[in-house]
Amino acid sequence: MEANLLEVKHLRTHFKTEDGVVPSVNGVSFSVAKGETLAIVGESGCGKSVTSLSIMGLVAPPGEVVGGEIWLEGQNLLALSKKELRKLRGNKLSMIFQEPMTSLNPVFTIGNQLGEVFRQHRQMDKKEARAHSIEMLDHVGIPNAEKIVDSFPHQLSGGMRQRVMIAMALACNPALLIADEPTTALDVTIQAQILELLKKLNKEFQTGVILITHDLGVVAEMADRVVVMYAGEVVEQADVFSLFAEPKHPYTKGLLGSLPKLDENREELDSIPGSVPNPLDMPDGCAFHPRCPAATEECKQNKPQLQEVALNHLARCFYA
Amino acid sequence: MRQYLLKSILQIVPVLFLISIIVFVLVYVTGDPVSLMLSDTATDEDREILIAALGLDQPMHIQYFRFLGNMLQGDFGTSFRYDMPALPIVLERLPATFELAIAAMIVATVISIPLGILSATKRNSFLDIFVSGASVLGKAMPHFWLGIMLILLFAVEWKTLPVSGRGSWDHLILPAFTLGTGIAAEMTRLIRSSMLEILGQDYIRTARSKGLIETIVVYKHALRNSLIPVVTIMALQTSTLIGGTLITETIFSWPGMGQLIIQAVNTRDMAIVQAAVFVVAFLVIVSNILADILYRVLDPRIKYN
Amino acid sequence: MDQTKEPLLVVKGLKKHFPFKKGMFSKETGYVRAVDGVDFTVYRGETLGIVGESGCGKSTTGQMILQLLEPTEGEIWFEGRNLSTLGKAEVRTLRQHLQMIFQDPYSSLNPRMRVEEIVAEPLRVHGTHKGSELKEKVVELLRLVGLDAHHMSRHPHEFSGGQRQRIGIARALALNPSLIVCDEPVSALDVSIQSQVLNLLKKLQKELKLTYIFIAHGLPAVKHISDRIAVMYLGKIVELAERDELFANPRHPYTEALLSAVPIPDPTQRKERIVLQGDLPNPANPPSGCHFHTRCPYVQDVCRQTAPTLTEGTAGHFVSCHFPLGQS
Amino acid sequence: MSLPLESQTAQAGSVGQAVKKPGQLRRLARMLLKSKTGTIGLLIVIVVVFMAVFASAIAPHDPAKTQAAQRLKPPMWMEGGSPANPLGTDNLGRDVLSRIIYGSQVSLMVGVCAVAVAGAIGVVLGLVSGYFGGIVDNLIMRTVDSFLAIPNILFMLVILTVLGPSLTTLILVLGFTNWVKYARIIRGEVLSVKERDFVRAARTVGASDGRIIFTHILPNVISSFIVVSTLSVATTIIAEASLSFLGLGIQPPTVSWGGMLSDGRQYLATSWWVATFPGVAITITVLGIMFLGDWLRDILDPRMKARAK
Amino acid sequence: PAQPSGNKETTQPAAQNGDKVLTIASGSDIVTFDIHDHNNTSTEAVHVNMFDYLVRKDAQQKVQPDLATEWETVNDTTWRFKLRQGVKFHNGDEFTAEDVKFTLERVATDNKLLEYGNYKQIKEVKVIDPHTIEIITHAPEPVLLNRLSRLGSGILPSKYIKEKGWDEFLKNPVGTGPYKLEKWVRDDRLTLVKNDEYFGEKPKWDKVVFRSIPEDATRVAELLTGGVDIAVNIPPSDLQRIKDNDGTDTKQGPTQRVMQLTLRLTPGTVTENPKVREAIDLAIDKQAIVDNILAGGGVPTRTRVTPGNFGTNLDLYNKTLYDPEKAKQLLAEAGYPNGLELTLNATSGRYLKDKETAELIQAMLAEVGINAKLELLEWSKFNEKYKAKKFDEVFMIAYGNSMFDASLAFDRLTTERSKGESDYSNPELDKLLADGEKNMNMEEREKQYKQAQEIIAEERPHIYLYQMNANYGVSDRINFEPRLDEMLFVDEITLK
Ligand SMILES: Nc1ncnc2c1ncn2[C@@H]1O[C@H](COP(=O)(O)OP(=O)(O)OP(=O)(O)O)[C@@H](O)[C@H]1O
Ligand SMILES: Nc1ncnc2c1ncn2[C@@H]1O[C@H](COP(=O)(O)OP(=O)(O)OP(=O)(O)O)[C@@H](O)[C@H]1O
Ligand SMILES: [Mg+2]
Ligand SMILES: [Mg+2]
Repeated sequence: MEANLLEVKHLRTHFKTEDGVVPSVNGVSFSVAKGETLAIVGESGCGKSVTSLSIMGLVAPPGEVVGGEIWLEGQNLLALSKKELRKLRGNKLSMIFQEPMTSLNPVFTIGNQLGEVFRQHRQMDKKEARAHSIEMLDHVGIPNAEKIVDSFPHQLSGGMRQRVMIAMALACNPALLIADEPTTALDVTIQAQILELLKKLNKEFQTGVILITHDLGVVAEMADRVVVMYAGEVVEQADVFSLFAEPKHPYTKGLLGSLPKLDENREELDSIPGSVPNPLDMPDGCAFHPRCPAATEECKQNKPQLQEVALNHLARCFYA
Repeated sequence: MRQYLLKSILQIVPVLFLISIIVFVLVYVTGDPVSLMLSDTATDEDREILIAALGLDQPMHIQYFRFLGNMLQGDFGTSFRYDMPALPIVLERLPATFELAIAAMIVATVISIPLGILSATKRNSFLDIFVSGASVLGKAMPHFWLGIMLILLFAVEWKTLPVSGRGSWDHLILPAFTLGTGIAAEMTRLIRSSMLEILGQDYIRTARSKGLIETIVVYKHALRNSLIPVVTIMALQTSTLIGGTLITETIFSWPGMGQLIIQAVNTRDMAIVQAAVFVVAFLVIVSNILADILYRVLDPRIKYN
Repeated sequence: MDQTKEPLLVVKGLKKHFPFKKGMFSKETGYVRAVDGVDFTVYRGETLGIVGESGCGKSTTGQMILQLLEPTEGEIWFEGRNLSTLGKAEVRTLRQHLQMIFQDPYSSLNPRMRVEEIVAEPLRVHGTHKGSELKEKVVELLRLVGLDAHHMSRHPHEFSGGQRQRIGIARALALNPSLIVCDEPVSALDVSIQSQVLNLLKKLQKELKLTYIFIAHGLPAVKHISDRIAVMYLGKIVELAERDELFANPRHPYTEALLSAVPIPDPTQRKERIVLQGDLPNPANPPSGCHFHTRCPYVQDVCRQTAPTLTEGTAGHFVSCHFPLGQS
Repeated sequence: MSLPLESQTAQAGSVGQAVKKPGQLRRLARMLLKSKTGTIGLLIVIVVVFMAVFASAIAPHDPAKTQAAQRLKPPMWMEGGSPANPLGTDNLGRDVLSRIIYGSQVSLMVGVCAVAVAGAIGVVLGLVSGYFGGIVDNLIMRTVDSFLAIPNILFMLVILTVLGPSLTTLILVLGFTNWVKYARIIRGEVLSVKERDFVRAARTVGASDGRIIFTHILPNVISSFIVVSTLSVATTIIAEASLSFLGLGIQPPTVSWGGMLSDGRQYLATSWWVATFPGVAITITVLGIMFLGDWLRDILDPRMKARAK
Repeated sequence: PAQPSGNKETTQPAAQNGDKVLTIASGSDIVTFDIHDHNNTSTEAVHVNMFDYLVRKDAQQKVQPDLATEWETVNDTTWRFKLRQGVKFHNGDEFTAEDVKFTLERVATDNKLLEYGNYKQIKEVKVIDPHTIEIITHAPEPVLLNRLSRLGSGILPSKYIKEKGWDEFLKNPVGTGPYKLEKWVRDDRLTLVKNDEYFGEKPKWDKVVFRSIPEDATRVAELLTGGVDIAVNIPPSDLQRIKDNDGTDTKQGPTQRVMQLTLRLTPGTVTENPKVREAIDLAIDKQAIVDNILAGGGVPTRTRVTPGNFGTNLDLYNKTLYDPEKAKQLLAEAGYPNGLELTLNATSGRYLKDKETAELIQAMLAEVGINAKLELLEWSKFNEKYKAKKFDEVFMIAYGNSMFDASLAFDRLTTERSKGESDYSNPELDKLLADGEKNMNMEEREKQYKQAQEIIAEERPHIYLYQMNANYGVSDRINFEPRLDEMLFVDEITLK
């Protein structure tokens, strides 16, 4: 296990809302090795972001991590004090967010926001921080970094901002980078740029990456291994090739089938009927059974466990 | 920026024009000042002569254009109470009112920023509830009542501050508090809600994900952003603030415009009322422009749009 | 689409320039050239897909067709009549046959109205149905899009995104339109829901002989539903062709890059992409000559100076490029 | 057709928060009880309204009945007080409690009616201004700017001095000076609602401007109006007090809290109860209305609703 | 009391660097330095320290020489005055007969001046020599000396005004009085310094500050904290508090002001009926008003000519009628057994406790079945209606009498003047007043006025309520006695 950079065990994060407790992340386990890219896919609201925020220690009230362990290089993050955790953030552990448009503070310059990281974690003075910021911007392929460093976020395009976010996340050479839908808000051609960049940096720095997305195309392109989530749980986990070649869980199968593909013409797409269950009102048994074409009585009554169905291929289904 | 300034100055013109109409109508409907200007024993003939002399026998629109024309030359008529041109009398009072209004604004700011931040960051804590309650209280107390209470407590009971009048800085404290409390209450609420909204923004999460200490997150990243809307909304309070001086100045016998206005209205000294309303409106507009400029300084996004 | 091709909508030289003032005193005003001279024809019964990156003018085009925006220039001919020359009343009747499905299923339904009222509104406005007839028609429409009569009394917030989109479709169908403009109808939906809506749209087209203009930036979806596809870049159509033709032989460098940039959901097909450098230029200040020259990997001098025009190369395949690909 | 539509529709109930009609009320009540301040606010408002409506039944004395011999009696718990006048008497020997009870009528009446007048003007102009834009908008907004530049109290001072104070003029003047606030807010909301797709959708189906304004825009902007107007009722009550100070408030024998507070200020140092109790009544009422307003803002704010989902 | 730690210069009245400073707070600022264009007692109360009259009244209201040293009547319409020599204005100009001529003829001829009505009786001022003048009146003027010792008679510097202009005078007024203007900050304070050149006794104070503090509570607070030495117009309810306070006391004194109701006798009004008027009078318990609202600060009266005035009818002073039962009976006799309705107009905030008084009167009237609709108006509105004579049945107002003569008390009751206001007309009264006005036989004149007062008390076009007291709060460090005319001659005020 020492090879594993990050080990998440039975993570449970709940939101106590007015209408009841939302178990957004409900016993999720996975691991990321050094230099590995792990993709987490799943539909909106299945708990991807909450999982990543839990790792970062940034779950805001009314949310709360209520169980599990998160081990990063031998340290249980959940056992750390706030201060210790803060020192890890932006340093060993960093994150980029979905919305490059809103993730940068509009009233400070790029250099200011980027330099902050160096000043906080590397105790640099303003000048050094600036120099390093320019270097970092260069690194993520921002042309004219000397000038950009003094501009404000709104003067940059979405793609540029996402690069700034990446520069910021990689500033302290983190061991683990969490990218929460880093390209969803971007256009296709810009998305391609960013994905290429991430690939390159991943190779260069040997950073462990958790890539969160709902785009299976991006997963196929980028990931080494894949975790599929549904309603706060992991339903399938495998290396990227076996997952696409032989999906075991009906949800994964459904997802793959419902995608229109560029290289084939079908009159009609497969589709998963219904929609994601209300987290406050989870069905008994297998959470997917109301939408599952192959559901049986057993699925309605008992909850399947995540089990190894093939070598290094886990699935949460009685019939996988 | 220069262009912006020119633009805003040009925008004032129609507003001032509309204000001139409002002021004129206000004064016009006030009826004739003649009877107040005449002595008890004046005859009807005296009356007619005076009316003609004042041009009050002409149709309304003629009167308005004459009023407008005079006004453009800075002539708001002659105060019959002081028997002097109205505008200088009003302007003479401006510094006192200015001093009071600025002091009140400082009081409001000094109170509201820390309280607003505290209650937003410690949302739903005891402190938050206390601050909310206090700010409602602050708004619910009419100026005259608060002013008298402050005098009774600080001046009469504890003898720590002077009662009234304008003089050194300590004369300013009680009236500034009286005037500033309501604004402070309003601002506290605003800062709190603005702060709450900002604290939920993505870039705050980004700041935290960089491992910044909470102080920097709150005071650097959140505060500046949350002040942006506050500035504009506060500028709208200028008119409330100046309105508040009417009563505050009367209570503290502060020789400013507020007292002047009240007395002018009471004596139907309409030239003064006209000039004062105009000066006040002008001040409010200017302060709104200043707020806009500040807004631009605080928020770099605006400059380029 | 063979010989029976009958043009339903013809767009000629359509332009929309949004003015903005550069300064109070400089007389000079700038324009966002949101749509900058677009021509195309939509034939009865087909689906024309429009793809392009954010801000390239897709929605603006759609809104002009629906008369929600007034074109700065150009003509829109619908069912053989020039919409801009018609009187108000005529436009009103003609418009019944033009409908729209919106991108955001959350903002396109009035949160204060019941489903019944929403779907009935077009019927009410045009006074086509009354009383119990109206109700029956609403039920029928809801059935058509896969909803149930008992949903009628609910408010939009009680539905999921996919269901809301169905309500929007029902509303669009109420007046028996011949043309429906779908402005990114699935991009706000979850992956597993997208296919439901796409399937529904296809089914309805078949049953009701509808014509669609399908706007999207997700290429796979556009490909799935369209017969022909127009690719827009910065307010202009750069390429327009039959679907399969376009995907097999993209002739504009932008189309080529776009196709290459789309990630394929198959890890075995990872490929070298053509990654375009730089960002989409600002439509308020578009590059001279060919708008694409700043990012084009094959750029030549002439591209910087003269703008190419949309010309038909092979039959039905239009491209706007000085050096179309595959010509050698 | 592989879509099992039926199973899907069956799901709808559990997916969307299936709330049926009576449930909505219950939900509101539950949300109310969850908010402590909201509940307190509502209770206070209910008590005040009750007081106003049943004043003649619950007030122990005639509020205008003077008893020279009983002047300035302290509240009953103080030395010299008597249970006959639980909150003491004023300078003319009138019962403070009864006057406060009757005063609630005027304070509420002024508050509610003035807001109604202001709201009616403001909403109409705001709708017109926001929806039609252009010159009309410009004209209305410049008028709004002009009104905003003149402090309300100044306006009221001049107009009331001229017309002479009466309940009707007071209400009209308060309404006439406050409409701008609504016009601004409603216009802003209209501008944003106007751009929402459902308005576009209404236009594509051929709905007229009138229909769009009244069935699509108005219902969606009315909630901000409700919130702002609630808070305005509170500020109006205070404004009436300030006007009383200037001698322009409600005239006797009608009792108003503002009038009591203003008259009683001369006795603050000697007979504190005369001014303090009406002050407390104003404060509590304002507090209640504001709490209620804040709560309304929370539940009526669509963003809040979205978050609650 | 302890001094507030405030700014020494502005609040502390006590001696600093040995200067003797007196600070007086009143409710309003002076109106103007145009002594002819105001009719404001509290303004005159300040002016008397800067300007001198030809003759002045002492604390006992006896006429004493001032700028005139002697005087005599030449005939019924001519008075001769000998002027004091060697008197200098504050700017150094010498005081001469020209100044008197300029001053008195200005107010006697310019009908735009507010005091014109009180001086138009003067036809001409004749300069006999630089220190002798003759005042010639249109008709016999029995009260000329009273006229000349009151508001509007302060002598102005004619040379200064002619040279520098009236505007300059208004900015830098100059008189002959014991104090000269140092600074006037409007609505804040007016500072006088002593005039070392004063012809009379040396001024007693180095500096006198008149502060204007409109809010009663603030004025009282200033007194209690030692911010001022004298506070004018103390609300009755604060009197006890000031007495109880260490270092302050109160002084009360009668004034020339009488609160009254003016009733309409216009045909068609309910008050046309004398029984109704009498009922109103009998329904009001004036003593109760004085005791309860004014804390005893007043004297019920049935005449406006109170002691200290020429022509007082003491039978009517300090007398009051109160009999609600009889009032009811009178109403019944008048044909209103079930009561009647009328409108009572009154000021709000103009006179001491006017609002409360009106409210109490309303309550008292209600007791006998008169349902009075109370219309309280703020002064400017009241004044507007008053001048337009637009009141309904009854209005409440207080009049002063700066002339100290009965004639002024009747000025609104002649058939001519009461037209539109009370519409009272009594030829007998008209004649009495016309005779009295120019009767130089003082004894006879007094009789005429006494009779007139009885007629009014009987017919009640006016119902007099009470003579008002003036309430002052005074610091214990000084001696102060209120004057009947409410003037504040600061040299009558001394340090203890
Ligand atoms: N602040 C919150 N309060 C209540 N519930 C929340 C909150 N934040 C998240 N949740 C709930 O947690 C669940 C998981 O949310 P999460 O953001 O992780 O989804 P996601 O998989 O990232 O979706 P998306 O693809 O839309 O980003 C959702 O059901 C959501 O309702
Ligand atoms: N009302 C408007 N005023 C000014 N500019 C506008 C307006 N509407 C759109 N634009 C501009 O016109 C251009 C085209 O906008 P449009 O909405 O048509 O793009 P789109 O292709 O639909 O993009 P997206 O994929 O983001 O929906 C953009 O640059 C946009 O900023
Ligand atoms: Mg997410
Ligand atoms: Mg669009």
